[in-house]
Amino acid sequence: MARITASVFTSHVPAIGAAMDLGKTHEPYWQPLFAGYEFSRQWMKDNTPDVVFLVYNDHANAFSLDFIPTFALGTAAHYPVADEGWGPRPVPAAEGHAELAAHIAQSVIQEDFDLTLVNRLPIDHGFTVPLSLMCGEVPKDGRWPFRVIPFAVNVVQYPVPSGNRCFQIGQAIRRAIESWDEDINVHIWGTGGMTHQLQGPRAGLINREWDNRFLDRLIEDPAGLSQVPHIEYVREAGSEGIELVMWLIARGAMADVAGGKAPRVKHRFYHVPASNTAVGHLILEEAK
Amino acid sequence: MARITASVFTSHVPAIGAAMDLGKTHEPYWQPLFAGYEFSRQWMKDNTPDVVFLVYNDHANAFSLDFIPTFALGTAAHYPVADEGWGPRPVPAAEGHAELAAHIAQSVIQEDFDLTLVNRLPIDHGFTVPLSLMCGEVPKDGRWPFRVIPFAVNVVQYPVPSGNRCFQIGQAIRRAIESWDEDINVHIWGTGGMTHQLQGPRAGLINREWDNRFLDRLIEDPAGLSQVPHIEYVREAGSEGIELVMWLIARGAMADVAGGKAPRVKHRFYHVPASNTAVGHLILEEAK
Amino acid sequence: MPLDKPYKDIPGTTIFDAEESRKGYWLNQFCMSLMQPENRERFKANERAYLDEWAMTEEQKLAVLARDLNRCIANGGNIYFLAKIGATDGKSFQQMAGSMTGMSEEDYRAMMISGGRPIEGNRYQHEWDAKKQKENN
Amino acid sequence: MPLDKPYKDIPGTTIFDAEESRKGYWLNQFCMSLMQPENRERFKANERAYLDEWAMTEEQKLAVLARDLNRCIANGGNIYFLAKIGATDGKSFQQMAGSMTGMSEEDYRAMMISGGRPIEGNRYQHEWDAKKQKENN
Ligand SMILES: [Fe+3]
Ligand SMILES: [Fe+3]
Repeated sequence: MARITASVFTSHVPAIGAAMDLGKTHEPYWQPLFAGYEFSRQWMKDNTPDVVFLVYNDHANAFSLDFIPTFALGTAAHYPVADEGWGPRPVPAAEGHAELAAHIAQSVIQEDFDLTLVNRLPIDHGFTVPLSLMCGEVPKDGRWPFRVIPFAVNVVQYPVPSGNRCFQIGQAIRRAIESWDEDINVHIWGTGGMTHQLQGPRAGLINREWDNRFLDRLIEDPAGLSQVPHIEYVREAGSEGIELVMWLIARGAMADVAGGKAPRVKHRFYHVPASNTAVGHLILEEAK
Repeated sequence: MARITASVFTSHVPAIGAAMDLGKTHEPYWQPLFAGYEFSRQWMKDNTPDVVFLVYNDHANAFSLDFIPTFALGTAAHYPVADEGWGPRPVPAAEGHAELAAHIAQSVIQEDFDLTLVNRLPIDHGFTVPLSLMCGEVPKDGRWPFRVIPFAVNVVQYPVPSGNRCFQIGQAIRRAIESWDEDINVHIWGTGGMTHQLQGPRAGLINREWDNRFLDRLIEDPAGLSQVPHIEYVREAGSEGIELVMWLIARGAMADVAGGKAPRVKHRFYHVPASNTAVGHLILEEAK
Repeated sequence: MPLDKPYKDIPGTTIFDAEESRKGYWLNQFCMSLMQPENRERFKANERAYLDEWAMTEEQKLAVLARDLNRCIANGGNIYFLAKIGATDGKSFQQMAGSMTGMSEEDYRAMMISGGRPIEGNRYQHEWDAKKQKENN
Repeated sequence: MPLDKPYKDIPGTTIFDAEESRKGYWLNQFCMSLMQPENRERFKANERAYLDEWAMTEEQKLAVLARDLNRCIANGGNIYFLAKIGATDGKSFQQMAGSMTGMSEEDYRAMMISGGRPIEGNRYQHEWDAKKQKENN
């Protein structure tokens, strides 16, 4: 039986990827941020999973306005790196797990979640920045140390899925993974956020207090947190802070939500700013 | 307030479109079929809606394996006719209702249905054949007599949505349409089916008794019918008979399901064969 | 590894699920390319050369060249995709479906006109197995 | 006609909903075309000619030519699409976001380093209206 052993939560700010790609990580601006991920990179080496189920959102790179899926599950064997306009990031493409992804699709759709399955999916910074943060520098001709299953959530065009729906689909994803009868180690990652607004005269909004309460509640009261309406995210965490609903998917896949033991907080980090954004990061490990 | 005044159910066999396009409708093979739609064409003239919400499935024409949405709602202003390999059918493109479609999207997604929105959607025989059957010959440079909102359901790659999920989303679509505050007349059409199998040594399967029980139950007991599992459709109605789950979406949008009066059966027709397929057709009119 | 597939006991039928879809990805994507008239022309001009542009298995290419739709389906093809090959050849859906049944075009058409293939005896694989065994005795 | 839009009372913020999306369809599709290096080159070589290939409104084209992102957003643009214009110009997301605030690049950067725009006074439109009225008196 496949096991979910941990969930990881992290912002996916594009400037972080650029800082790594351009060798700026030791500049004073960036040093505190990367210091916050030192623990995480060691922990990843010590706890390398077979597969990461990676929840993120595409930022108008794989999906144009021709096609706006609420929940898109990648069932491909291979995911190339997108050219977002600056040229593709110099990192490896990601290798998928098509068989497990197909199994998850079958299970989750039969539980009445209306997935879109995707086989051509260039991955953008929403996907590659978390990989870089957690794995460190990997040369373009190298390999990421695990296979991935991308799960792209629409948080660009309103209405986006509710926090409650995200929390529920996380639970369904857990059941699907646990019914895969090969003994593999799976992490589930929720990415995006925290407070940020990239548009309009209110751009640059940061709400430190709200972000930290979000982290507290994500750990201790995810069911309650899942009831927060969109309007609160937008008002308090900025128009792009809505990305945080994706964290509820990863949190919903943890054992305690299904009646098991609470996870342990292995790492918690918060930093302002990375470019326009407040960076939040958590590692929750399942009780053994 | 927008009103749903009728639901229409019909098979969408491609050969029917070809028969019309090639002027074969008076041949003995086709005559009985088109006779069954004579009432319907007059009824459409007498009851022309402003908008048809048209539930159908794409047959690998708009969507390749790169992209497989469970439920795709068309929010475009214009839908061109697809070239399925024989060249596009000589019928007009369809004009959408982008505003109402966007309103439905907002309402239905907020009720936790995970729609995919689509703005580039070439319509195939699944869409144009019902239009031709109900409206008769319309020259390519003419216009269909109403605007459309396409709703494409994945019934090609398993797992497809359950009958129950289809019945529920039909109810959500009704609520969405009824909350649009312009007084327009809307029909909702369910297309596809009935019994057919287009593949393998069992191709050509027809199950007249099952089809007619399906029509009976669709009229009288749609909630019970929505509980029929996929395996029964495939075994009894053929691998492509699964298209009939789409009829439950249109049926779910009728008033009686929301606690109102039962609709009246204005027309019922059943004919075997059209090419490989059993053709079924119903018009249900809401009580006034 | 995948969930139960209860539909495996339906005779003469392949359910196009995610596993088949993965197997047939390039075969089906090749088929979709035939929606463009230029591609239909190029394919007709040199079928093998056109097929060699796609990451299909040799077995998939041979099945297409032989126009053996059952073999295409056994290799992950789906009928709605494969229909683009038939369309390119000018075949109807009835001709395509019939070609998979072992019947002649005329016999298949006659069967459909007289009400189609009956459901009795065609629900379960064991019904087909029993029929076959009887014929062999 | 649409459902309630409670987010209309958030100041300095445009929510990209289906209505905005419809309005900005061609503007945003133009932006996506800049993901291809050839298109970026063609756009840079003659911006107006490239824009004229798209079914955009004149107002949308002028907003792009002026690199006025607030004006682009008022015409249905979404920041993730518009970012492709900035990328083509070699701008960062921070430069793009800052350009919409009326602040200089340096001031915006300094604001972010010192903790960002505070939430106090920035939750409701009436807070901004009151501030403006005070400034005008
Ligand atoms: Fe993001
Ligand atoms: Fe069909």
